Amino acid sequence: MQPQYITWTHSSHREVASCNDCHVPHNNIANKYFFKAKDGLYHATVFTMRAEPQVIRARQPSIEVIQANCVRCHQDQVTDAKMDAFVADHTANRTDRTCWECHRDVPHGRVRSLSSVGAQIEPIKEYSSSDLSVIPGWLKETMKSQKSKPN
Amino acid sequence: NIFERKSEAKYAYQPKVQLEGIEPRDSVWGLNYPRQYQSYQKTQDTTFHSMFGTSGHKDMLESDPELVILWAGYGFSKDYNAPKGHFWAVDDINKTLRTGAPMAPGEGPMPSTCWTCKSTDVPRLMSEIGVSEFYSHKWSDFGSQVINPIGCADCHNPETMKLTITRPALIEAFEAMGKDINQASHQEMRSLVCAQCHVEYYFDKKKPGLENAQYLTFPWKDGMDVENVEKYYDEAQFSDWTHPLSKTPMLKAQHPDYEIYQMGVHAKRGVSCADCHMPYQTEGGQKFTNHHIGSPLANVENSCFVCHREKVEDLVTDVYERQRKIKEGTTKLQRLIAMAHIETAKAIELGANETQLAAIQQGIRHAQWRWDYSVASHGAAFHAPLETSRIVTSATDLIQETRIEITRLLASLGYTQPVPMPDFSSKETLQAYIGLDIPKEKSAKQTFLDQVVPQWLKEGKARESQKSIKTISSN
Amino acid sequence: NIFERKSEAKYAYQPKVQLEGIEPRDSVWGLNYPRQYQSYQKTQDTTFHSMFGTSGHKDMLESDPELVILWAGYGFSKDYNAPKGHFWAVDDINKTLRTGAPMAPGEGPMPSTCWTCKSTDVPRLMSEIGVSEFYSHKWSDFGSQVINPIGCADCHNPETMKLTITRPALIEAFEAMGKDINQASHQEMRSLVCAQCHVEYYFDKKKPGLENAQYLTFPWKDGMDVENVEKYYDEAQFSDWTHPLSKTPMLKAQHPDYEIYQMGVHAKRGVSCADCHMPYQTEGGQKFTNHHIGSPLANVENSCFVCHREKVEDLVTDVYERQRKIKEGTTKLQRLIAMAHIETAKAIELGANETQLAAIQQGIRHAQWRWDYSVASHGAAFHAPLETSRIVTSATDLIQETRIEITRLLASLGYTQPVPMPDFSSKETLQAYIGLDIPKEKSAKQTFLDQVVPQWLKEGKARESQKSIKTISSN
Ligand code: HEC
Ligand code: HEC
Ligand code: HEC
Ligand code: HEC
Ligand code: HEC
Ligand code: HEC
Ligand code: HEC
Ligand code: HEC
Ligand code: HEC
Ligand code: HEC
Ligand code: HEC
Ligand code: HEC
Ligand code: HEC
Ligand code: HEC
Ligand SMILES: [Ca+2]
Ligand SMILES: [Ca+2]
Repeated sequence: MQPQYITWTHSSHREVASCNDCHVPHNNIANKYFFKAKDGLYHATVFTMRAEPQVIRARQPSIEVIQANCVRCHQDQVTDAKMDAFVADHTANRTDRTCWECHRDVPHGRVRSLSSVGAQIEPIKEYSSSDLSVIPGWLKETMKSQKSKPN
Repeated sequence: NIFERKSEAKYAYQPKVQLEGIEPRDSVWGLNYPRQYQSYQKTQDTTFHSMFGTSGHKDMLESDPELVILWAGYGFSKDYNAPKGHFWAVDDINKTLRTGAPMAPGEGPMPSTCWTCKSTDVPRLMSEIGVSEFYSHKWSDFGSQVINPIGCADCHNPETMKLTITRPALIEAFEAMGKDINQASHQEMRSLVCAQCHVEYYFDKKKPGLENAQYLTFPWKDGMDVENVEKYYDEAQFSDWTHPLSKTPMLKAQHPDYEIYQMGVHAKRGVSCADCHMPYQTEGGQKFTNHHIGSPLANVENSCFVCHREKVEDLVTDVYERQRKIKEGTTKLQRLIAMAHIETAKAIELGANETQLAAIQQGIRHAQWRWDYSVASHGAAFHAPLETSRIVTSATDLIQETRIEITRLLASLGYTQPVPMPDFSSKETLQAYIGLDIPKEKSAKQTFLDQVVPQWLKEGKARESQKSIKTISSN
Repeated sequence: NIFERKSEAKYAYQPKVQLEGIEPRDSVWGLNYPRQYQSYQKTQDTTFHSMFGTSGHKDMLESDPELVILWAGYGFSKDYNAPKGHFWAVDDINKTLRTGAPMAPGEGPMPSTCWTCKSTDVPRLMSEIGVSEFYSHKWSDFGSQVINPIGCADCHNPETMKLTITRPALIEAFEAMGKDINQASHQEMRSLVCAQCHVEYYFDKKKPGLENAQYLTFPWKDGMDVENVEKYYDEAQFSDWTHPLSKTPMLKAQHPDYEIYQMGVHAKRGVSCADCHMPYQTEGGQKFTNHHIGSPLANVENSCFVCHREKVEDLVTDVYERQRKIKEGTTKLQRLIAMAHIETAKAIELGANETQLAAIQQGIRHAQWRWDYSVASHGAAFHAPLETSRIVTSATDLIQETRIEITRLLASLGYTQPVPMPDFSSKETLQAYIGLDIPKEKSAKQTFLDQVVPQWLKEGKARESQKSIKTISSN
């Protein structure tokens, strides 16, 4: 879950929404703690059992939780108070399609795998060896000598 | 911040009018839905240009003169333009040389069916006189009835504002496929409202019991892909016209936008027409559907950005690259088909008989059908680049195989030289070559536009003025 | 628990041995990097099958017999297979009929250059005897020198494990384009290591001062796209062989994987070969690059899922749909080119002269080059579907235009019938048709494999056993 954490800390939501704001039901207190316990327990088990998959994907129950939370905070932006009055299904039309179908980067970005963020193998030029050449010494030599005196 | 936005919304709305029956005038709907109305009005803007598309006037016969040969003997060889915004639908159908210059009702080349996809008066008229009756007149009979361009009433239910299908052809096409359009999801409806018009069609003149109707039909019974529709027309032994040069029974493909879009990855991922052509927009903390339907490239920020966080120029070049690669193939292809018509004419002139010509004409019919299918949808090159390219490849192979046949035939008739070709670079030359008198057509059209159309408009307005508008006392 | 895993990570890269010079044996590197080694070893697995690809043996001449006609007079008409994993590179080049049966050094049809992309012994050998010397021998001269398949030393710097370019041809190609490969970003390197081998190439036999070398060269000077490379070869008046049927100076396109990939949207978005073919993977808290290079469809969850949140079957069908649409075009195309060769042979037989044939042979040369370019890259149909399809369209037009020429020529020579064709459905029939004695070739190859290859291996192992391995006492 490291990638989710890291992507979130770089998202527009870092300051405004924590994990649980999106991933735990907020319809009623009891439900909230029940889901959290169930969820946390499940994750902890998977995690310590090393069954953590390369690419985690939200399961249906939590997809519904997330969607509900998007709507909870953005209700008034995505649905038009005035439309509700008489545009049938207006609220449904605006909220039944998962938001991240379009907002594909909110909040975790699009590249999500255990290895896609965090302890990058990718060397940052600043810290890598001063010699940036990708051509091994022996090859530089042979090629140079060859240019100077063909055969 | 968003909490301010919340309160803003609260005040926004008071309904102004009560929409009754089928209201063809957008201006009336606009009183209730100013944002949607105002944005939809922008479809009259003609200033936007992309590499191949435009919201303004573009004479396709000028830019691709071979089309004159391909459509010889058919209205499209006189006049064919790139699409403009919905606002212009009625104006353009009045102006096109294809509809001729009917000075009185009952005159002119076109049937009333031509109005079907041009106006909100169509659902109104259909509800008043019945569908098959609507299809059974001359285009000129309804001039004073049809005066409002495509608008709200074409896609929305006035009471509920739900997206709705107002054109019987789409509903019947679904039935023919054994599907029930009422089962369509909301997301599917965001494309199906467009599929009422942005599809290939033909006029069925053989409908049992409706012999004098030109019944608008979508040829989807056996599938929507180019090969199945081709088979459908072959089995029905249908042809739109017979080509005067090659004597081939031809097919015309019209804008299969919906069909080809469905073959692309966007459709496969559930992206709808409205997602790109009518993106949401935020004003005063309110999201609404931007109704300025046109090229998404005029509004990449709203259209593509939510889903693609790329540079604008990258997204624009994505589109251009695909269009350029497809255009390369279709440009070559249309020239080859034009040559095939002329080469076949030569063979006929040299006395080729029907049995010798049968296979050749079949080849021309299918090749031009496929070419037309790939270009008549102006968005196809981006909507489904690979499928479009696949169609172009198959048509190129087909027409060239046919030209090999023709070459053999000509040789067997003692003619082994390349057949002389006209100057393909000039629309006028080619229109003369196929014996069209465009200046004559144009002046007739001008008289029609000066004398008849204003009359139609006057009568129409008078009729509308009868209809009262119920306003609601706001409180 | 979590702390265990942390410490695990620390020990992951405890070096066990000191890698010295260019170590061609993966097993030695494997002592330091067990995970990468073990996953790379999996490239010997031959069990995976996708719709068109396989990690095992697939005889392309069996599945597409026309290829025998297209490559008549050239080694590929004897034997050509779909690629297997890197582990098999040396084994396969020994086994292919293309390398013949050289019973002694200096014998056989192929130059030493053929080894270049098959083994980690190549950089070793080049560093010992020099690059141009390496290119100046017979393939059979180095049999005992080259025994290890593609491996660590081909892509990695042994001291730093950094990705590195060990093949001069790629460096020289960059120079020819006026670029410096040392400026390549890390992400670019994740594709460039592959571009050392997965590219179109030719052997330059005219290099000033190196006349007896067959110098491996990538024809990128004027650009990497199919048209520019075609121009490059035309201007150099280069041809790989002359076709015995049509007497055409032919070009062979070999696996332009890197070139075509660059024309696709994945490359445009910065996705590298390694992102799909070598996805990162985490085992017990340890992140590493999965070195089991093969079809990503064998590993969609780790490969595509990183960026795509679709169902596995949707992503798999994405690939299959694109491959099917391209295959439709190339299958038709290869048949047409085969026919063109045979039809031209007929014209020659009837006494056609060089001036009459010039344009026709040019057409065949270009059409087959483009066809080959689009199929020789086994991943092209997915890497860049539209560009691949565009190439197929242009080749289809080209070969058919040429066949029209041929038909006219034949007619002018008094022949107006379709030219009789052999049975295109059988590899054996066609190989006989072009006069190959495959059974003879096969038995010669068998003797070579039984007597020579084991000897090569024995000598090679003996040589390697001299080289000591420095172990490091772990602490
Ligand atoms: C603004 C709302 C929001 C916040 C805040 C948020 N998430 Fe998410 N989360 C989402 C969405 C949307 C998805 C995508 C679900 C899908 O793809 O079906 C998601 C998916 C996930 C997944 C499933 C794997 C994946 O990448 O799809 C994990 C794990 C996750 N989030 C963990 C976290 C953690 C841990 C935090 C806090 C550090 C967090 N989320 C904060 C909205 C949020
Ligand atoms: C002990 C480690 C651990 C903790 C703590 C943890 N998770 Fe997870 N989480 C995981 C693992 C492992 C998975 C992958 C499970 C799978 O896909 O089978 C996962 C999967 C998920 C998913 C996607 C699967 C689903 O349930 O839809 C979401 C969403 C998620 N976690 C959110 C959270 C949130 C929010 C919290 C904090 C309340 C949290 N997790 C705490 C380890 C953890
Ligand atoms: C706890 C409340 C909360 C939740 C839950 C939440 N948001 Fe937000 N969101 C906010 C706030 C606050 C802002 C910042 C608004 C501003 O800056 O004006 C915001 C900003 C945004 C923006 C505009 C900035 C951007 O990143 O483009 C989008 C889009 C958005 N949210 C979508 C979502 C989606 C999709 C979800 C569910 C996956 C979600 N939000 C869940 C509170 C929330
Ligand atoms: C069909 C695509 C689509 C879907 C589905 C969608 N949105 Fe949006 N959303 C957009 C577009 C396009 C914009 C940009 C509007 C603008 O920039 O003017 C937007 C804007 C927003 C904004 C305002 C951002 C700002 O800067 O003001 C928020 C918040 C938001 N969406 C949240 C949501 C939530 C929550 C959902 C799900 C209930 C959702 N969206 C579903 C396309 C979509
Ligand atoms: C099934 C719906 C439908 C029918 C029936 C239909 N059209 Fe159209 N028409 C369209 C669409 C969609 C466009 C936009 C075309 C494009 O995108 O190229 C269009 C565009 C046009 C244009 C503007 C472009 C141009 O060619 O100048 C004219 C004029 C026109 N149609 C006339 C007609 C005539 C005449 C008929 C009857 C023969 C007809 N239409 C029948 C849907 C239809
Ligand atoms: C070509 C089809 C089409 C036409 C014409 C059209 N609309 Fe829409 N309209 C749509 C679509 C699609 C949506 C999005 C529906 C949804 O997903 O909720 C929409 C949504 C709306 C909504 C719901 C609120 C919103 O902004 O999403 C209103 C109100 C509306 N339109 C009013 C109008 C008015 C007024 C007109 C005429 C000026 C009009 N429409 C013309 C297709 C159309
Ligand atoms: C009632 C028929 C009808 C419906 C419904 C309809 N269109 Fe059109 N559309 C047309 C016609 C006709 C034109 C051409 C108008 C002209 O050129 O005069 C057109 C033109 C266009 C254009 C070209 C605009 C330009 O600036 O070049 C686009 C884009 C378009 N439609 C998209 C859509 C989308 C998306 C939908 C659904 C949301 C839709 N249309 C629904 C008939 C329709
Ligand atoms: C509602 C979401 C959405 C919208 C809006 C959208 N796209 Fe896409 N686009 C996708 C998805 C999903 C894919 C498929 C690739 C993937 O799975 O990420 C895709 C694929 C693409 C591709 C690669 C397919 C190809 O033909 O090579 C291009 C290019 C592209 N989009 C450009 C655009 C442009 C330009 C626009 C605006 C005119 C746009 N997209 C609008 C979601 C969207
Ligand atoms: C993923 C985004 C996307 C989707 C989905 C999409 N379009 Fe398009 N459409 C485009 C782009 C981009 C263009 C090219 C505009 C240009 O060339 O300026 C285009 C072009 C068009 C054109 C030609 C406009 C002109 O002026 O030439 C029409 C008509 C059209 N689309 C209709 C539709 C219809 C109908 C649907 C659904 C059946 C649809 N589009 C779905 C992005 C999309
Ligand atoms: C030193 C040359 C060389 C390098 C470097 C190289 N390849 Fe290969 N590759 C080959 C050869 C040779 C084969 C065919 C082996 C055979 O069939 O015997 C091959 C086969 C393959 C195959 C087919 C495997 C299968 O199961 O069918 C794939 C995929 C592949 N390479 C991808 C890559 C990628 C990705 C890279 C870079 C990360 C790469 N190669 C680097 C030479 C190379
Ligand atoms: C520039 C690098 C390069 C050179 C030089 C090269 N190959 Fe290959 N070879 C490859 C790659 C890459 C593949 C994988 C081909 C594929 O993906 O279809 C391959 C595959 C093969 C295969 C396995 C597939 C088959 O056809 O059975 C054989 C055998 C082979 N090469 C022999 C040769 C011979 C003989 C030569 C010299 C004439 C040669 N190679 C020169 C890169 C090269
Ligand atoms: C065809 C090219 C190729 C070959 C052969 C190859 N590697 Fe790699 N290797 C790569 C690439 C690409 C990466 C990813 C580099 C990065 O992004 O940091 C990599 C990464 C690594 C890393 C860095 C840690 C990691 O897992 O990302 C190690 C260690 C490694 N390889 C060892 C080996 C060993 C041992 C062998 C031989 C058994 C080998 N490699 C063979 C291409 C190759
Ligand atoms: C490192 C990220 C990444 C990986 C890995 C990746 N893709 Fe993509 N893919 C993209 C991006 C980015 C696009 C371009 C569309 C967009 O901008 O969303 C794309 C586009 C596509 C498209 C639409 C383009 C087209 O040709 O129509 C398909 C299909 C696709 N990917 C399938 C796959 C499959 C299958 C795999 C695994 C074999 C894969 N992708 C691996 C990032 C990736
Ligand atoms: C976006 C993902 C993606 C990228 C990037 C990518 N490939 Fe592929 N590649 C695939 C897929 C998917 C296939 C089809 C595999 C199949 O048919 O089973 C494939 C097929 C291949 C094949 C043929 C394998 C076979 O057995 O037929 C080779 C070789 C190959 N790729 C090499 C490369 C090289 C070299 C690069 C970079 C220059 C590259 N690929 C970039 C996804 C990718
Ligand atoms: Ca039609
Ligand atoms: Ca070559």
